[in-house]
Amino acid sequence: MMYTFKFQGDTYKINLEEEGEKTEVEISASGDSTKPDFSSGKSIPIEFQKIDESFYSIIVDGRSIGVGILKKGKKVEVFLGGDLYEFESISDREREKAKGVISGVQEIKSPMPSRVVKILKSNEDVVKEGEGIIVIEAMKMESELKSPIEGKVKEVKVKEGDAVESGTVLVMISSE
Amino acid sequence: MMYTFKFQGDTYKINLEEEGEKTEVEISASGDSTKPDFSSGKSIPIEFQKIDESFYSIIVDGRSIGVGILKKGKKVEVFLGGDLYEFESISDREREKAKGVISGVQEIKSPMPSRVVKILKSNEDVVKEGEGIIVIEAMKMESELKSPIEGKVKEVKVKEGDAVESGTVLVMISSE
Amino acid sequence: MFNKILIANRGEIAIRIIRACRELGVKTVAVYSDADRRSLHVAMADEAYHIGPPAPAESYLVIEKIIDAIKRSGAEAIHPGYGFLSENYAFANICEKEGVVFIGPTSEAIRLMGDKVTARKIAQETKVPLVPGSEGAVSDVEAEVIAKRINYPVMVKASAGGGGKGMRLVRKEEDFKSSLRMARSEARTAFGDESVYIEKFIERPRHVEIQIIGDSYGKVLHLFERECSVQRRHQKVIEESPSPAISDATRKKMGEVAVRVAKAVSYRGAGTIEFILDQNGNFYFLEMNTRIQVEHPVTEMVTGFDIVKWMIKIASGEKLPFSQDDLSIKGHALECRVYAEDPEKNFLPSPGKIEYLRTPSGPGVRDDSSIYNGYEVTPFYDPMLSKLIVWGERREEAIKRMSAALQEYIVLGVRTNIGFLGRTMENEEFIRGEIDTGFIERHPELLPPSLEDVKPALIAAALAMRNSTQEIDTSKQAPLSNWKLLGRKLAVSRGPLI
Amino acid sequence: MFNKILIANRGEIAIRIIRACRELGVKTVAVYSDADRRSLHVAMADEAYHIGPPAPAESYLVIEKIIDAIKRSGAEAIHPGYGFLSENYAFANICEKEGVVFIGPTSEAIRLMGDKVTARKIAQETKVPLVPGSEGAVSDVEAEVIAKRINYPVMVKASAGGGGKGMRLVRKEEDFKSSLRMARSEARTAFGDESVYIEKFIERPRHVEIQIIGDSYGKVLHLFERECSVQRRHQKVIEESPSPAISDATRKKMGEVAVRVAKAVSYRGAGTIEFILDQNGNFYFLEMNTRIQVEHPVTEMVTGFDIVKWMIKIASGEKLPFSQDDLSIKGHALECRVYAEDPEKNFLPSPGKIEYLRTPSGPGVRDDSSIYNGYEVTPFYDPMLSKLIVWGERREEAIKRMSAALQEYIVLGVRTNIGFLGRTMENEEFIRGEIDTGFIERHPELLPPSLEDVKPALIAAALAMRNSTQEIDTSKQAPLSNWKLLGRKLAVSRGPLI
Repeated sequence: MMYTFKFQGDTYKINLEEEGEKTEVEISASGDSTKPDFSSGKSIPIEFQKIDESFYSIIVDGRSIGVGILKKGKKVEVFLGGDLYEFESISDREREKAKGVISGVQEIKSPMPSRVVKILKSNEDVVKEGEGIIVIEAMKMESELKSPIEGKVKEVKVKEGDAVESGTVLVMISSE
Repeated sequence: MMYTFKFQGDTYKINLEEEGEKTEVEISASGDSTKPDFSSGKSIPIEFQKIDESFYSIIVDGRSIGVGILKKGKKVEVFLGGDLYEFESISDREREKAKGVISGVQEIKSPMPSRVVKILKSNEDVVKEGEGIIVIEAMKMESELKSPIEGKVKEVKVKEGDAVESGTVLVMISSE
Repeated sequence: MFNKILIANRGEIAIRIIRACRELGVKTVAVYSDADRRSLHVAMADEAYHIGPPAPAESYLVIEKIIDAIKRSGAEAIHPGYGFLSENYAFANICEKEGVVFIGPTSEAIRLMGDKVTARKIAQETKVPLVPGSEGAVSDVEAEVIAKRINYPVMVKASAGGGGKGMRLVRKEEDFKSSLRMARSEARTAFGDESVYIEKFIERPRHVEIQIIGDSYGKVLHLFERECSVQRRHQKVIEESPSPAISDATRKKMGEVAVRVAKAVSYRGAGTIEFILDQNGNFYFLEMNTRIQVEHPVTEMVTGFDIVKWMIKIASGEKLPFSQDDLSIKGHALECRVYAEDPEKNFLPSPGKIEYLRTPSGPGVRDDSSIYNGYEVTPFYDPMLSKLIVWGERREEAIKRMSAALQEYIVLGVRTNIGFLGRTMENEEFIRGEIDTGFIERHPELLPPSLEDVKPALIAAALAMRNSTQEIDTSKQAPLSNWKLLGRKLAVSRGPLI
Repeated sequence: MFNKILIANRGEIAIRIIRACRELGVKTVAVYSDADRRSLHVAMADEAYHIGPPAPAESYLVIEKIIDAIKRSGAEAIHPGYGFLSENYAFANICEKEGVVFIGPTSEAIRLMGDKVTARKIAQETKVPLVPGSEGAVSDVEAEVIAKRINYPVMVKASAGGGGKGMRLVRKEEDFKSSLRMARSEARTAFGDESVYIEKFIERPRHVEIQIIGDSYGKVLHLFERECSVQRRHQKVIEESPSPAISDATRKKMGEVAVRVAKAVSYRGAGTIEFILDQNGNFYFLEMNTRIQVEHPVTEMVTGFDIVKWMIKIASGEKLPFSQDDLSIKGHALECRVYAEDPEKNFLPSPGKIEYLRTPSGPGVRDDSSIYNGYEVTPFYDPMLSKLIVWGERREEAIKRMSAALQEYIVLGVRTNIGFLGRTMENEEFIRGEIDTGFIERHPELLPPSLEDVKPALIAAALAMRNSTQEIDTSKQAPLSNWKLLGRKLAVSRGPLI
């Protein structure tokens, strides 16, 4: 079966097929024995074993990988070699939709529970992409949230001093 | 509520009651500050908090206990101070039964929201104590509910495929 | 020894103190805010008292609440840990008046060293080197004389300054006059005050500090140095002992100087004298921290001296039975602070729930932490998750051990700097010990993950998607049983990375 | 250094070796039986090969399967760990012939020291003290002469003996003749052979061993001693270094003697010479273990010498750069072996699934283990769950630290000896260092839990029952959310224990 993931703006496809089926293969044993080389073309068996709650052992033709995996709905967090990779699984239908251009109204949401320190723009202000819109504070640190698009401030939904939850919509920007 | 446990051949009773009710009390603050003294007679508040999967924090009038607890059916394993205590919980009914007083009509209720998978007995079937009566499914797991007494099936109140709430009476058994 | 100690702190340091108390046979009292009911320090202590809402200003910083908990519990002494009330001399003073032993220096010593100006004066009086410069604001003429005396490069800094405004780096004498003029002009505009002072500019400064410990009988010893140069936004990230930058002679001199400062305020307990070290091995007094430091474990690992236990013993009246010559450094220790933060997003804190945790273990590895599977990293407190400390026979061995230990770490649910720390352990400059406070800024390439692991991670993600589908299909499966892909074949289409 | 090493073992020692290899930059190859697919050593290694069914005789002990895995993986060397093939000279010999480096001594050294009679002969030739006695079977007259020479008490033992039959302890000369007669008579009945030999009886013997390490260039050093007297059924349970029983002079002499034995067989790698120590400080050669010991970490903790890493370095041809004088003991280390067993049921193994695990941490604490939440303790292998090791400045400190660390341990699902170990740390005789191989038998009171914790445990059980009822009632509750009993009251009826 084909799986499609988004990661840092790029789209990756990966095909897992059952033994016996004819497969297009791109994993092989290679010189470096730590990590499988995923670029050449030999068909190889994979073993995937859950060890505990979120720790998995993958054995690819003798090569062993211990990896942390957390699946939350369409998101898959993979922890490997000290880094957390956040993949977003995309169904076929979503990929179709993604081809349409982004427009309309964009929301600036609070990325974590925080407090609104300063609102830099008011309703109807024209803003550029990447321009600072609002400053929030969490864990004793301030962060400026920026506009994802060029457009106009449609609505500021909070005021300075407000305590907001993760995901709260703070400001809406209209692309027009 | 009164809880009864068997431990190494002895029977222990412990009463947990809600605030405001008059309680027979036997826990008190005492000289030793590590462990509450459970023998004298003062009413004190208890706080019980799950920390992770099986680690709990109990605060008894300021005194703190960190304890590992695992409940498997009627068995409760408690790990405290390096030792594992295996308690067996005895329900009121079992104690009643031990005294030989249960009779009349018994109801088999759904212990949680679930789906009726299979009904194993029909009206008027003679059943033994512990005999399977009905199979339900919840959380991807099937459970067989058994007759608590010897008797006859009086009424099956559901049919296969029914979705039932927690506490729904499924079958009535008469001890006749 | 005390019967019972209250710990006016939370997180890993509260647990560190609980462990020390358990070894000393002392009962512990924890305090906790609403956000900390499920914190480990509460479950590990012998007693626990609730002290209010999550915000520190309403709980851990409220002196009356701490004093109240001390009275309710009957604790004889209080350990403040670091942060919160640890350097609050008013609190230490109240403890003294209430007859509760404050595990740390006298309130007077905290007050003296807590004020930067007083601390500098004490340093000066005890002949401790300070960063060369003018004493306060200077005239144009004085400025140039001083700049010449202390030698270029120098900094011209606005007396009323901050945020880099009214600040000028001057590398050569011929540029001085114009730079001075510009600095004054900027200062006037920004602060309405054109006064400036002159300070020697330290190129690639290193942060090196001396751990000291004093008893109540006038003995003060030092436990050698820690190098804490790897910082981000003035926040230490990697610490080590010994410093790879100083000679035995400098080590000895720094230690002596630090002891002198501490003796000047009759210092009792554990404290740290922080220095700036320049590239020529000159060091200058920065400030004194009158409490246990976050990075104390590296000193414990190389000296075998249990600082937290000795703080408690000293507070209970014990004498330090050692002399300076009894103390020595064996091997090398490193500490990495693991933070819930996103190195790729300018180290933005990443609060949230720790959905899964695996911590490193093994020879020479110590993990001081307070987190667990399911722990909620709240926005209320410092986002430090753990201090990973290793010991090795030599620095290179310690670095390799740290690298191996970081490989064992797994944290899901929040972002961490573990990958960044791991890459730092493999950085050639770091390995050669060429570090200073600008190290992280100079190495942005260490922040994002190397992309060579994206593909195996992707395969893991696909397997997980497939696994979860399977789990739904096979509903009879026991919750923890596993499925096998043994014998199955896998293919990846060419992604954009090849 | 090697590129790749195969580890022909499982469990904690396989993980210990993987960690050493990671620090050395060497790739690791794991092997696993069907029962070990989910074991940590498999996930932590760089490669992993399946070698058969769970039974060791069909997997870990099958030489051809190990050799096959070496060939498939291209590993250049093999580390045997302890147990399994580690002291199998035939295996070491095959490795030598196949051109695979066996990380350990030569097959010849294993063969010589593996045979008890040969080992004794070598010890005798190198003037290493042996337990005094006759050389083999003796006549009645010889027996009495020897008994008198080696001094009473003595043991009369059936040459064909075993299981205590035909064995007599003789404390006084006047009892010798009759005891000898009875022993012969018993031996005749039991084994059809009345020959007996005479051996000095060691009262309250202690088990003390010397760790040695040799390189391929003839240098052999010792890393001082470990005391391993606390045993049950000849299985070590608690080990420490240094021994609380020996003087510096004895330590030196034991070390020299051990090096002499090792040099006699041109010993390479890590090995251990085991001695019996009597109550007067006399020691006698017992046997040599030609491999890494389970209890090696206590030596690593006090010497700072990484034995496993050095085994690998030596096998790859490195020279030991130290001299004996460079080595010293700092502080004191203790190891407790945590077993899945039931001390109350004669230490019966307790296989099963580990339903929950919390492991100790903190300064001076090392936990070498291979278990995790959900790990299945199978009946196929040793029921050791972990080795908990602590270091302290002095023995008393190490004991208190161990005690505190054991308090942090939580294991649900299988029975363990953790409570027993904790009580031992509080036992007066143990604290005074008055231990010998009969310690556990002499202290049955340490086996069952003290009943003072039954009541709090009972309350916890009741709260858990109540909690689970609540969880069913409140079906809307999120899976990990918690309920509070805050403000509720509790009462316990008088149980039979008050």
